[in-house]
Amino acid sequence: MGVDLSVQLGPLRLKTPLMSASGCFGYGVEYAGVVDLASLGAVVVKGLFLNERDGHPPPRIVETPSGMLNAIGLQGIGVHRFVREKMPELRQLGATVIVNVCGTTVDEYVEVSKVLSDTEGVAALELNISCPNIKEGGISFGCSLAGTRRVVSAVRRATRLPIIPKLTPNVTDVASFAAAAEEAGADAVSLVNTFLAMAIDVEARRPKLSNGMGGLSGPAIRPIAVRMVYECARLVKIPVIGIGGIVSAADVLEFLIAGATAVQVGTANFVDPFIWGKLEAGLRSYLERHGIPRVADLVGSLQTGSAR
Amino acid sequence: MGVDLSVQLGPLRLKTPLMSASGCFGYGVEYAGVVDLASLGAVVVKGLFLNERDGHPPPRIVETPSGMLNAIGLQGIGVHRFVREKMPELRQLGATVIVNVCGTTVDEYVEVSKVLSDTEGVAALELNISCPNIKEGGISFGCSLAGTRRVVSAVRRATRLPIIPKLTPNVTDVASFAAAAEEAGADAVSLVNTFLAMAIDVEARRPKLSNGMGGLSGPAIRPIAVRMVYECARLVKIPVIGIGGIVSAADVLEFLIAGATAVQVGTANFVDPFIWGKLEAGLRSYLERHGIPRVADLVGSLQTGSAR
Amino acid sequence: MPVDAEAVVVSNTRLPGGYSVLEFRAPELAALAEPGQFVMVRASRCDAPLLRRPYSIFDLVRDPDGRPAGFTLLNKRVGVGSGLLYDAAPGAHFCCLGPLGRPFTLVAPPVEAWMVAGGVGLAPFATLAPALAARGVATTLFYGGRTSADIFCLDRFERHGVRVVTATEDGSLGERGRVTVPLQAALEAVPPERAVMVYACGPEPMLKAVADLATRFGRPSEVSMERHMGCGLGGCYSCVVRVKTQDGGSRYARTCIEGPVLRGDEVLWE
Amino acid sequence: MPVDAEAVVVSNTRLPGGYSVLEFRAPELAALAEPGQFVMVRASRCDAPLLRRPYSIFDLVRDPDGRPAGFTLLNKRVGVGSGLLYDAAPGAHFCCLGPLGRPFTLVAPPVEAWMVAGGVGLAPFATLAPALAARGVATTLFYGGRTSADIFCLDRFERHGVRVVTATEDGSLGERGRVTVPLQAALEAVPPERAVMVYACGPEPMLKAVADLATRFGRPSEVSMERHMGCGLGGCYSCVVRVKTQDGGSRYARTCIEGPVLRGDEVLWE
Ligand SMILES: Cc1cc2nc3c(=O)[nH]c(=O)nc-3n(C[C@H](O)[C@H](O)[C@H](O)COP(=O)(O)OP(=O)(O)OC[C@H]3O[C@@H](n4cnc5c(N)ncnc54)[C@H](O)[C@@H]3O)c2cc1C
Ligand SMILES: Cc1cc2nc3c(=O)[nH]c(=O)nc-3n(C[C@H](O)[C@H](O)[C@H](O)COP(=O)(O)OP(=O)(O)OC[C@H]3O[C@@H](n4cnc5c(N)ncnc54)[C@H](O)[C@@H]3O)c2cc1C
Ligand SMILES: Cc1cc2nc3c(=O)[nH]c(=O)nc-3n(C[C@H](O)[C@H](O)[C@H](O)COP(=O)(O)O)c2cc1C
Ligand SMILES: Cc1cc2nc3c(=O)[nH]c(=O)nc-3n(C[C@H](O)[C@H](O)[C@H](O)COP(=O)(O)O)c2cc1C
Ligand code: FES
Ligand code: FES
Repeated sequence: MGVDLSVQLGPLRLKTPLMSASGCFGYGVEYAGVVDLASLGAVVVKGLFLNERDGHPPPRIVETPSGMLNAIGLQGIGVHRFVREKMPELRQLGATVIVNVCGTTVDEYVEVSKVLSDTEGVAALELNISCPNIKEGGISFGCSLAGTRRVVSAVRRATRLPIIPKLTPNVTDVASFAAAAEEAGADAVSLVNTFLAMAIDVEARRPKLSNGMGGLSGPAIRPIAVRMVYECARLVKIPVIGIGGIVSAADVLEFLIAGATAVQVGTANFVDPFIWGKLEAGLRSYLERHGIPRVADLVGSLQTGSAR
Repeated sequence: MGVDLSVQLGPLRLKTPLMSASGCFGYGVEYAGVVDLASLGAVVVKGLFLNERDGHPPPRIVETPSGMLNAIGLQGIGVHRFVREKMPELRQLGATVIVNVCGTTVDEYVEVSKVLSDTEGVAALELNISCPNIKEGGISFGCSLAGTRRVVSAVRRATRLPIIPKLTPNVTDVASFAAAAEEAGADAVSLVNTFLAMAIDVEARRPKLSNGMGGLSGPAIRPIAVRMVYECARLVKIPVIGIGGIVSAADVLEFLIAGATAVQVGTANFVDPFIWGKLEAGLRSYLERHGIPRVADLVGSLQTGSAR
Repeated sequence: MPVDAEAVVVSNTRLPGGYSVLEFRAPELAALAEPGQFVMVRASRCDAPLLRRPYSIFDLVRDPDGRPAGFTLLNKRVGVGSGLLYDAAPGAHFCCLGPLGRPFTLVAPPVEAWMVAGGVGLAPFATLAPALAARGVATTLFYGGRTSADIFCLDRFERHGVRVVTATEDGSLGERGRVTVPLQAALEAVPPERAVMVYACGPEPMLKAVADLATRFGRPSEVSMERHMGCGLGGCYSCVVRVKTQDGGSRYARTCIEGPVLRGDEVLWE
Repeated sequence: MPVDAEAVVVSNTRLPGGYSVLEFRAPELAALAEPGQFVMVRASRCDAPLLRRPYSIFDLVRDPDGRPAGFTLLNKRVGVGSGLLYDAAPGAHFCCLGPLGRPFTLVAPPVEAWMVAGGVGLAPFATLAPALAARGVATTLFYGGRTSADIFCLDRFERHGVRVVTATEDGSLGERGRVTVPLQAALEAVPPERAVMVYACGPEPMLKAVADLATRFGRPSEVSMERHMGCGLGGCYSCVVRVKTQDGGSRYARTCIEGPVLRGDEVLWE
């Protein structure tokens, strides 16, 4: 039985629901040697500001139980160098490119989005209003409904590309943020970004990360992320992209069944850069085994007889 | 070198900073055979309402990466049976007893607290305004500053016992809740309770827990809990009790250094009910190795030169 | 009082169908165990899985002088934890907390003992059978599985003079059908004046069917319940089963301390 | 292009001081490796630790026909991941992603090669030495450790005609003091017209000292940097080190793809 893995993400049709998570796949080109970028639903590249950014001093990561903290601090080459130096190769490799857009001001989000709107081969913009690792911008927009609305509607006016605000889990009621994003004109939402967290070197009595705090990702957070995706998917009509701790096809399925139309894989790509083929094969065999012709049929199929 | 493990928790002096976490140690008496209850800083017993409660149907727990979800639903014998059936044994065993107080209304918190205030041998009340597993009460108070203030000040007026509101991590700014509790008359705060989360059986396309959602605990959440304890300890003057994913003496130290005056151990007690002696020995040897005479000297000793 | 034994794998004998029998050296634990009790097991070298897994004590092993030396587990590979056990090499260490739980009530002659097992539900009977044999109780094992691959270790029982009746759903061994078929026939055949105690362990639908049959024929029964267990000591309230209360109501009982062995007529089957 | 080899432990030889040498069978990976490259290692059977750990390829192992058969790692036990390696039994499986990273630049005669190693920093030189020997390059190994227990495997180097100079901080073997003491003496002694390339691997303060010495004496150097690595492929930006840029500024470079081998005068030491 041939099964159909394609999904419709607002105006965007994806070959598969499997996307790389921003910051966990470089600018995509780094992985051209291990995975056929064109085979992914989309390649979401590292967060980009208008200008180059240095990021935080090392150590930038530390492992925690079934997870890791990162405080990269959004080191990056800036949108202009990205367009010049990376996009040609990404286009040539046939990747569906989604760019993770960062800003310290609403204007910067708009500016970066405009540059990308004029760039051939950019399929959509993911608005990073949820990075816990930088002081200015980011999280400060993502933790307030007004800030979320402000960024999303400003970018909405500036581009025709599909826009996907990426939500932070560090809030009381994430679904209300999904709803605010929807109202402000988002085509989809993605969640979750990392959880603000901390690890301490008890011998030195200092934080293990140079930045003090960092963002928790990996399997540890998956059960919380699944819950949040479920809550958002029930509340909004736009598609939801599920992110958080996916390491196997079963985990992908968990998010889809909870209501995600597509997923992103971050930390697991570090552990196994060859994961993509395994996830796709796992999805196919599940669909075949259950006699489900299209992966899209699974989306939100959770039975909640006794669930609340 | 003899080191001093005692800590001062508001008006309460504890032999050690090590306490059992509510719901993870039954009513204490279940563990009398494996651990000398009098050797713990305190025994925090299972959450109690005024009346008996059935709890949720099984399955009530499911394992997740480095953690577990629970949706016990606060099955319990009610405060009156507790006082009659369990307190005599706890007194006789010399345990310092802290009772986790639950309610579906402010009046119920007050009522339960009054019963316990009249009971010999109850050392303090922990106010559970953070259980994610019941619809009424609990979390609905713990997720609103007004609700938190209301419960805490009502109980404050009803008892002379030290009161310790237990905070939920499912909020945007947990430190503001610690501050609200402090203002309303709390003697200390404890955090974190579990993270609302979900796990799905993808074969059956149903939640793995009968209740649908549950609370995530265990090592997986520790980095988030440490961050939250750090934030609270910096903001409030009352002592903070650190909870979340402790499985080793190093983990205890992490919380103390972040600012916790004492800690609670939950999930790890399931994995190793003999953990208590190991944690105490680990603390002692750390203090000796570092030439620190009193564990209290460690509290909040984090160096944050480069931290934010 | 349970102990937490650092038990060493002495041998791991693979059986067909994903089953294996693991022998552990753990004298202090073995010395305390009673038929029907269980241990909570965890691989000492891996941080995952986090929680321990409950396993019935299968055989008790004695050293040449007859002193308790260890025990075996009958393991069926179904997931991560049971997979680690299935793959364990001799010399591997597992932390075993136990013995835990309420054991079977041992009857005495002239009462006969009928043990009803489904699949890995055989496990607790390997210690119950010799304990009953030592008291001179006449015992029968009704043992069911899907196919003949689910049926094994019969020799252990025959050795103790246990009469064995097998049933497989595909008829590949013994009677065709569920194990309740020969059980019901036996219940019908046995005269009322012969006292019989029915013990059961296996999948929950089987336990319910056995308990109902026993009740229908006026025979007492004890069933060993399986629940997801967090702690095994009564601390977490995860392992509950609904039981009847004297006032005609019901409540959730913790199977780790009030069970795993419960009276069949006490359980409120769902 | 790296491969992810399911590498099987052939042997695990314990050395004093928590060190061990593990031999892996992994022909496809061994066939690709160059001196100075590394692999990202993960135990296949355990879910913890989550992330892979970076290890320099130590020896390359060939089968009797001279075809690449596998490689060894020189492991120092410092935590969870290195502990799993230290304890690994023959037959155990590890996933090894590699070969990764920028290798050492191979010089050719008449340039001499001086390798400076501290502790486990010896690892990459076990492949560099024979590669240089094959080209006829005269090589010297300056090898330092805290005590004589940190110094081993000298025979591997002597076998390839490498001149070995050792130094220990406690004087228990070779010169007393840091390895930079004999290195500096040699730099002072060697006439300017003899071209020397300095390679270094070891703790960061040592690397800085070696790079500074080399620069001071007008010699080129290459250093192999150690950073916490998340991915090894340039995806996570965790492994950065500050390097100088042509415009006189600096930037963070990823040591997993721009390194681990960097020019000593290019690194902006902290
Ligand atoms: C008192 C008691 C005695 C038992 N004795 C034996 C025995 O002698 N031999 C034996 O093979 N098994 C026995 N079991 C069942 C055994 O505990 C489970 O098979 C085991 O926990 C599965 O662990 P896992 O990590 O392999 O499975 P997981 O990967 O955790 O899950 C795989 C499947 O097993 C189910 N499962 C997980 N935990 C339990 C549990 N505690 N009880 C029932 N199902 C579970 C899951 O729902 C899932 O469907 C016993 C259970 C109890 C409660
Ligand atoms: C390119 C490269 C090559 C290396 N080659 C070797 C080698 O040949 N032999 C060898 O023994 N070691 C080598 N290392 C170091 C090795 O990777 C670490 O010792 C190992 O990752 C520690 O893992 P762990 O789980 O045992 O330690 P953990 O339990 O994670 O931590 C223990 C200690 O090790 C430190 N540490 C953890 N990860 C790293 C890391 N990636 N780099 C440096 N320190 C770390 C921690 O900060 C902590 O102090 C190399 C590192 C790099 C980057
Ligand atoms: C090293 C690292 C860097 C990240 N950088 C970004 C980023 O630039 N922009 C962003 O939106 N999210 C970033 N994230 C968050 C991930 O995209 C993802 O939301 C998160 O890691 C959870 O998914 P996971 O558990 O699969 O890793 C980063 C995560 C990691 C681990
Ligand atoms: C099975 C279970 C039951 C719990 N019941 C309660 C409870 O009754 N009251 C309460 O305040 N917290 C309860 N908790 C939360 C714990 O007290 C603790 O806050 C949480 O588990 C985090 O700590 P840990 O990671 O050490 O387990 C429960 C947790 C578990 C796992
Ligand atoms: S397993 Fe914890 S109460 Fe029974
Ligand atoms: S280790 Fe990930 S970029 Fe270098």
